[in-house]
Amino acid sequence: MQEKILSVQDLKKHFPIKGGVIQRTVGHVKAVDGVSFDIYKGETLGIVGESGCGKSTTGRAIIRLFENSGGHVYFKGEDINKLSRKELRALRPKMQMIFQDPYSSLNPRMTVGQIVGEALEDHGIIKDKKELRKKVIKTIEDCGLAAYHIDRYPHEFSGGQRQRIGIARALALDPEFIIADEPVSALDVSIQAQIINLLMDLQKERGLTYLFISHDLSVVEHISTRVGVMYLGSMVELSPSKELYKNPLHPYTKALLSAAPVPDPTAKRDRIILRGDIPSPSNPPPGCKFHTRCPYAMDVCQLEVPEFKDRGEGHFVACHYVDMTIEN
Amino acid sequence: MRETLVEFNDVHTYFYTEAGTVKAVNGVSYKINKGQTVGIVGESGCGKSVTAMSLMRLIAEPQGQIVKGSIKFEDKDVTKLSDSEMMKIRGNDISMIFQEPMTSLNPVFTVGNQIMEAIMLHQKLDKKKAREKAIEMIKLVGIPRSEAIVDAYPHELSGGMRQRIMIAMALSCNPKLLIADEPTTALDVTIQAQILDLMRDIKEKTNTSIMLITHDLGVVAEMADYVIVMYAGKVIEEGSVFDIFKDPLHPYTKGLLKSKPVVNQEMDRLYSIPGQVPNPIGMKDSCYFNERCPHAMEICKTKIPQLKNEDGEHRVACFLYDQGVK
Amino acid sequence: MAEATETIKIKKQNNDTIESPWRLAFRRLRKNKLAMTGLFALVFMFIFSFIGPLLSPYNVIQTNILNANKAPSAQHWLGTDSIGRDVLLRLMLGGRISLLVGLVSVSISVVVGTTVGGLSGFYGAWVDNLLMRMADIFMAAPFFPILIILSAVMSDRKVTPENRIFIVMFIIGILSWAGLSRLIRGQILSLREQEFMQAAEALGIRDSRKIMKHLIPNVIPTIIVSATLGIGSAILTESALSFLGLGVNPPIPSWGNMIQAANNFYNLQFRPWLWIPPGVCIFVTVMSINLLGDGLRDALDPKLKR
Amino acid sequence: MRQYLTRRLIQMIPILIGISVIIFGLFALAPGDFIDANMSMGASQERIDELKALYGFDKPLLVRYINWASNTIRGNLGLSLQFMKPVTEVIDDYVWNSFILASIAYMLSILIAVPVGVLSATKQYSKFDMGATVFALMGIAMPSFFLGLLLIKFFAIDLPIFPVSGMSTAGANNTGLAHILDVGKHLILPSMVLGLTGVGSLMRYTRTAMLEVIRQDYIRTARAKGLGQRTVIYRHALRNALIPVVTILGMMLPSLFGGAIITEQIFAYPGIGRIALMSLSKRDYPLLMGFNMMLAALTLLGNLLSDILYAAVDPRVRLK
Amino acid sequence: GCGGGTQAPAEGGGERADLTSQSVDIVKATDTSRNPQAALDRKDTIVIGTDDFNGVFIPQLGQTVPDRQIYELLFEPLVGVDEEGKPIDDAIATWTVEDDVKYTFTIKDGVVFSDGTPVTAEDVEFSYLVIADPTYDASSDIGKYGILGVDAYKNGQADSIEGIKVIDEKTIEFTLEKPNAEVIYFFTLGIIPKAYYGEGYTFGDLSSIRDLQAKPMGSGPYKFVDYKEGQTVTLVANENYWQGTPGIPNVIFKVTSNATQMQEIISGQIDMQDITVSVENVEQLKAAGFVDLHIFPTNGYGYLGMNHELPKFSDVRVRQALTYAINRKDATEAIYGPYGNVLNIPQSRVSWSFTDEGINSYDYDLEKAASLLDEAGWEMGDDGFRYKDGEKFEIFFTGMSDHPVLDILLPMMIESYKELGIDFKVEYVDFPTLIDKTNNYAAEMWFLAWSLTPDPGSASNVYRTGGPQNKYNYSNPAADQLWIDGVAETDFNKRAEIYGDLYRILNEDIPVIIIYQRSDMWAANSRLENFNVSPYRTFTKDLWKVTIAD
Ligand SMILES: Nc1ncnc2c1ncn2[C@@H]1O[C@H](COP(=O)(O)OP(=O)(O)OP(=O)(O)O)[C@@H](O)[C@H]1O
Ligand SMILES: Nc1ncnc2c1ncn2[C@@H]1O[C@H](COP(=O)(O)OP(=O)(O)OP(=O)(O)O)[C@@H](O)[C@H]1O
Ligand SMILES: [Mg+2]
Ligand SMILES: [Mg+2]
Ligand code: NI
Repeated sequence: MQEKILSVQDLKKHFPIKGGVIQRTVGHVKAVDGVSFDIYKGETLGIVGESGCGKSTTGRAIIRLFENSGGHVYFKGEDINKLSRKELRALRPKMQMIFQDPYSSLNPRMTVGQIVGEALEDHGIIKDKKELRKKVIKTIEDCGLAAYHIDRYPHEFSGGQRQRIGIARALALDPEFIIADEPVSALDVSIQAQIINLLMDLQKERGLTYLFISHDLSVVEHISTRVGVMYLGSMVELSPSKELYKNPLHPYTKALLSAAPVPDPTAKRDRIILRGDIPSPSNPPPGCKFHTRCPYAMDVCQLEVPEFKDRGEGHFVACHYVDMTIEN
Repeated sequence: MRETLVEFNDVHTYFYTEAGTVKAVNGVSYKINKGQTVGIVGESGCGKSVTAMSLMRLIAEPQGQIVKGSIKFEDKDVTKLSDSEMMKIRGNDISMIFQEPMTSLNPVFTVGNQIMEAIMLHQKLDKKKAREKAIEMIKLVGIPRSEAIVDAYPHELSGGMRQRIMIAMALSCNPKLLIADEPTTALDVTIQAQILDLMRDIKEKTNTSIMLITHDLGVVAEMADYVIVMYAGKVIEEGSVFDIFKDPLHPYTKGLLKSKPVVNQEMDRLYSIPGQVPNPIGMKDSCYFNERCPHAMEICKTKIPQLKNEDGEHRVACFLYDQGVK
Repeated sequence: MAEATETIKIKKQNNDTIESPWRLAFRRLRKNKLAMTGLFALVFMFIFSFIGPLLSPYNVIQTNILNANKAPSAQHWLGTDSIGRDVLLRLMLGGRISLLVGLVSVSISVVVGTTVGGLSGFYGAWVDNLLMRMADIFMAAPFFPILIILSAVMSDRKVTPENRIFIVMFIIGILSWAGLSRLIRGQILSLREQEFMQAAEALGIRDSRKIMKHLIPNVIPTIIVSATLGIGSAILTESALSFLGLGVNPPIPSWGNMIQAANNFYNLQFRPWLWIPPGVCIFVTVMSINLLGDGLRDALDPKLKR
Repeated sequence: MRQYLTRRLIQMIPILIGISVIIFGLFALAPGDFIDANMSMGASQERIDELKALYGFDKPLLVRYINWASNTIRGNLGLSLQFMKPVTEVIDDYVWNSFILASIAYMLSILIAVPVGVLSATKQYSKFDMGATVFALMGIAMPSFFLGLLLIKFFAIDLPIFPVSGMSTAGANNTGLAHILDVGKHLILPSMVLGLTGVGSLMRYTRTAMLEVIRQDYIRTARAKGLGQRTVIYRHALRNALIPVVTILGMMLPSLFGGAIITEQIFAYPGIGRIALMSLSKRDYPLLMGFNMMLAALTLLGNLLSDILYAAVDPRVRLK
Repeated sequence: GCGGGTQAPAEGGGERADLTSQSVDIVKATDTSRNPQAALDRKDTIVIGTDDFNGVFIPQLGQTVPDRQIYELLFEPLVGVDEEGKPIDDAIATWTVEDDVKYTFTIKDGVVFSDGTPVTAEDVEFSYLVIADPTYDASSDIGKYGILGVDAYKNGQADSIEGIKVIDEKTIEFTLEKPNAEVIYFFTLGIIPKAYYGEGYTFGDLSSIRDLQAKPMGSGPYKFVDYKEGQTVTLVANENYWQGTPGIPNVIFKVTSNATQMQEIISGQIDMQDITVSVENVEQLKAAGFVDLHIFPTNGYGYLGMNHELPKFSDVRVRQALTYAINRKDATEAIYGPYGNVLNIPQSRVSWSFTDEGINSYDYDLEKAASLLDEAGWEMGDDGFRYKDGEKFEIFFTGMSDHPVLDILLPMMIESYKELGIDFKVEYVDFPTLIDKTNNYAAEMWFLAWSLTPDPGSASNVYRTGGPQNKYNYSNPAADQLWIDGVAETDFNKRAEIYGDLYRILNEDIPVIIIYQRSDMWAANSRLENFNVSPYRTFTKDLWKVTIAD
């Protein structure tokens, strides 16, 4: 079996909701509510799911940008949450994150060169200043920016260019594991392709591992070894990529795939429209969280939480309807 | 033919920086008709957002300036309007969904507050009604627990939620023109579909024109009537959505279409246009794409190609289609 | 379509290294005319104060009752004071004290205030609580009694006037950092929640660097305002301290205690040469620091390249 | 939040005790005592010793502190040595006058400083901005006694429309509205002095903070909504620029009650500032202790208030 | 006050009258038509500017000048003081002295408190019992005159003071252990009504009297109306006053500030105030045209103290040299102009005990100073400083901060002492700190001012060996004897001779370097008639005679 680089077990992150003038906690947003998965060395785990279902939160919790509310994250067997600040710092260069919001994650008072080169300098990876500059230029060029961009400030860039700065910042450190939160959403398809190719090349060369969060199903399909589908803070389906796209089991996954737009103005679409109220993460429905919008909802769905079960060949799904259809 | 709502006429918007002048928009001309959805695609950094911002007159001065050209909005040249006249147009006649949802929301006001503000200003509703409307808009863009979310601050929302708040804000006032700068990048496809439906609805109901800036060719294909392709601050091809997708002319457009991965279609490596976007500072007179173009000719290095009518509405700026050159 | 035919300047760049935000700022500062005017004025004030007295034909300790309270004339360009000393000479000598007091005490307060505010805002939790409670104590401790005790101690120790002024600078600095630290902390509390700080954390940037390179440049405008204001008030505070026996002692003048001459209707109305010059000097100093500070702020503000 | 408040308030107790020890210690260490500073120098040595015993100056420091502290806890701050009256009464006699003056002055300075600071920022490097800068810095380079005398000269002597000093016309037994008007007339000059000298710094802080904010993206969004310049600036931008302003306002709380020594001195205004200075030069310890403890408590409260306001002003700030 | 007067950071100025003149110099207004409307509008009221009150308006307890101004108008003593500082019987009693130890006072007829009740001997006794209370903590010192039985009373061994005896309703007798010339001034204490203040008073607890400190009632020409803290004290004429109803119905005391008091007079907001005298101030007040100036020598002098315990100051030649080396004339001129005089003995030149016979005036003379120092063994070194036994002549001067005299005096001293070869270093501390330092003999040289009481004998505390205020460690047995003789003698002419001899010794010995006696000035609106003030007689004594001109 492959080496497990990351193991997430029953990860939870609840944000308190403050209310009133005196800011009392009136409830919790269960942004991530018991997510478990493993990532193996050299693979890409794609995560798709509804907006606000906790993908970014999962990513941040994994690299411990905030303390999680429950569960464990093991990176190469070490419990991330038990590390001291110093140990964590030492680990940082090995696991990097590309942030979803490119602009706000860039310090407005630093040039691209500083942003991208800083960590290299700070971790003492490259000490020579000229070399540092060379490395930074190389990295940003890999990411589709040009050398002349190095002394510019974030606000002087277009949205896509900013996103590439964020990517370059993460890649500069030569990490082993990258959480890429919507890394290509603001890029035009050509550059998107360039970046994806770059990521995949790096993966091949250095055995990089990715957690790839995206809404673009085609991109996810292309890059991922396996894909997880999240819904309202939980993982509802997890499967090898090809399998998932060919044979989606969970009704939410099916709806998702059917909604993907096709770059063909004449194409006919056969979209599954999800009806019903979108439930709130602070007060998720009992039983299967999807039952309020599920076309196949049954009585049992309202009562019991479906088990996240392997349907063979590592195709996991949590759905009573699937349970039933497969058994019959 | 339908009435023209907006007409860009040879717009140049430059940024004066320490390193030199960045010619972000360098002679852009096109029209948006009433009720039409115009998709704008192009290389990242080619000036799409700046063009839109020029129309809104929201370029960060004093570094950024519209140095040349005119932008007609319903007979008025917005480049010449006074600030107060411009104020009346913004938010009311033209509203805009910004590309950066996090930084574009004021961190110290609740999102509800920020939506209500525009409603109260332009629709003259009282606070209570405006709040109801805001909640309704939040619901419309598919955010759950809208009653609670109105009172949430931007930093408490996920990326997609923020983006939808921006959309709700822009849609709340039934503008004549909606500028949507990458409106759905942070949204999952089901919600994207929902938002696109919503935009279509509104467009149909109020005959709104939409200027849709996006990289998602799928979205363009689905939404746009007409497509403008930009490269390095210039329009290099324009045409109806069918023309562009079925019969792309410019080598850049072709490359773009080729780069897109498609679901259930296997390939080892994605195609990407080779080379780099030229440095927008100090560009020479040439076709800016020449260095990356597989069909580059001598003339491409010395002359700037003009947008020419190839057939009907479909126009392209490329010497390959230039009669004289051919 | 008109073509882009204008020639565009491509400025030479430093292409070898990545400059730190500070270096970059200073490079840009040099191009700012107003800031350079400020620098020039400040340098002038220094030359005026430190070299000027050497050129004066007069002497600080020389008094001349017969020539007291004379309006400006060819012999005494700025007139004479109540015991016939040359005002110009006193003004120049006063500058030595006042410039030093202003700059040194403000530097102390800025360094301490920024460090404390930075640490406190950045770490939050108990560090914040501890440091801010410390600041509370500094702010709540009564200013005057401390100074009286200090003056008594210095008097017992027979501290010489020259050393005394250093202690005074130190004291003004130490007693004024608390406000600045609160200001800085307040902003950092908000800054550190921003996403770029999370990004820095994800990169594993060292804390000291996060504070110095990420946070401080973002609060520099506040520091600058506080420093400009601080210099003016330190110069005036020095004279208030002489009231408690802590300021400079005769025959050494300072701008602050020269301007005290205006604390009297007669001088205010009829002997403007006694108080206008020190007033103008304080103003010029504060103004030049302000111009320099504004320039530095602009230099650090990437959105404001002019 | 409630927890935070309770915790902070509880934390104030040891800090106040600490400060009281510091203040007491400082006063005990300060050379000279009330007898030295005030008594007739011709008094015999026996009489001086007798007096020091009567005032308790001969007791050990710790005993004196414990006496003082136990009385203070019971709300008894002791007898002012110079006024021969309970300290609380003396403070009560004067502090409200100071409060009225300071609150008018601060109102004035906020009303001037904030809008001018905002305008300066929106029109950075314009003539207006330059003028405001020069004005602000002149205020900093100008001692308040100077401004006070200048105003008295113009408005009380040359153009006698305002009284020179005091808080009400001597001997005029006005009541009701007439009294308020009379007091108002007396307050104009001192509050101008106090207000104007404070304007400069508040204005500069406002300006800088605004300069930061007005170039943010969300300001662009506000503009895109079609909001007027005023709304954009005063609602969207100012609110984000408030953190430093709030800090300064919090720091102003103690000075609201602390009296403005120089201004009160020049205008012979019956405020606590001059009394405090007087009690310092006369070494009236009980009064000084009481006064300084009051200020210390107010300082802590002011800082607590601004900490709470941070969270109100900027929701991203979390109180922990 | 008593003793050598109060040590104070003295300011102000005076008229350089010729030394023999004791008169008050009055500069009359020149153009009364310029009297501002604000003043003219106050037809039956005058406003007097003053410093901050402490609100203790009882003669026994009050300690500051503003409070005293009030209680002097509300209460009257047994004995008055004339312009020369001699006791006179223009107060509420007449008296006889037996054997120099027994003083019998008879209260004049018709003297009543403002509530109409007559002033009796019991009230007088009560007024003195209060200050003999063991918890009495204000400035009077009943212990120092040798009144019989004071200690016994204080200790609680006696119910009354043996030496204070009520003879009948109007007569009271004070008996001393031995003659004491100073005691007559002890009877200038105001008399308070026992019926009013004695209610609730018990031995050892003054709180009931304290409670009434801001609601005073006495026999003076004015009655108390109200006190606004920090602002005003309002008084109204006492129609029961035994010398007749005062000329001005209402008197208001208003707190003013040093910086602006002159502007208040000029703008007519106050009618009178004592104002620091200086050439500039006089000039401005004269220019106003409607202000009368009363300028007279201050009861006090400014001096430089030295610690004689230090070897350098123990040599009288050095002290003399240091005196010669100060240009006191120019300094005084620069500080006070014509309103200050160089003084050579510790007595006001208007006092009956003043003399200038055989007094050395120590005129500025650096050469003489240098030769005196040479004589004393302080040799000039190569570096321009003097040395003796290898020790450099250094003086560490402790000044009181923010003092206008020092601003001028010190630079001049620095200059001439430098020339003399003395390294003169200066530091400032605040007033109480300075007092503390001198009390602990921790200062080398310093500047202070003494204010004087009418009786010259009280200065013995300052200059006799071991005197409580002798912070200089000055000692001269011959002088000590003269101090004793001076107080034991009650005849003014004989006393004047004794003090003359004493002053000559002090003039020779230079225990302290006396610099100047300045002047005081009262500025009064010219509409006030019969205004009268002199060095020993405060304006309150005769205020009841003042009227407002139309
Ligand atoms: N304030 C600025 N100063 C300097 N250059 C700028 C500034 N703003 C934008 N630019 C430059 O202008 C060009 C066009 O930017 P624009 O934001 O319009 O691109 P875009 O087409 O919207 O790209 P994207 O799809 O990535 O958002 C870019 O090269 C960018 O670097
Ligand atoms: N700081 C916070 N405070 C309170 N709630 C938060 C906070 N951050 C995130 N949330 C909530 O947590 C949920 C999950 O957010 P998250 O950002 O993980 O979503 P996401 O899956 O990344 O969505 P998207 O695709 O739109 O980015 C959302 O409901 C959001 O409102
Ligand atoms: Mg996200
Ligand atoms: Mg863009
Ligand atoms: Ni053109």
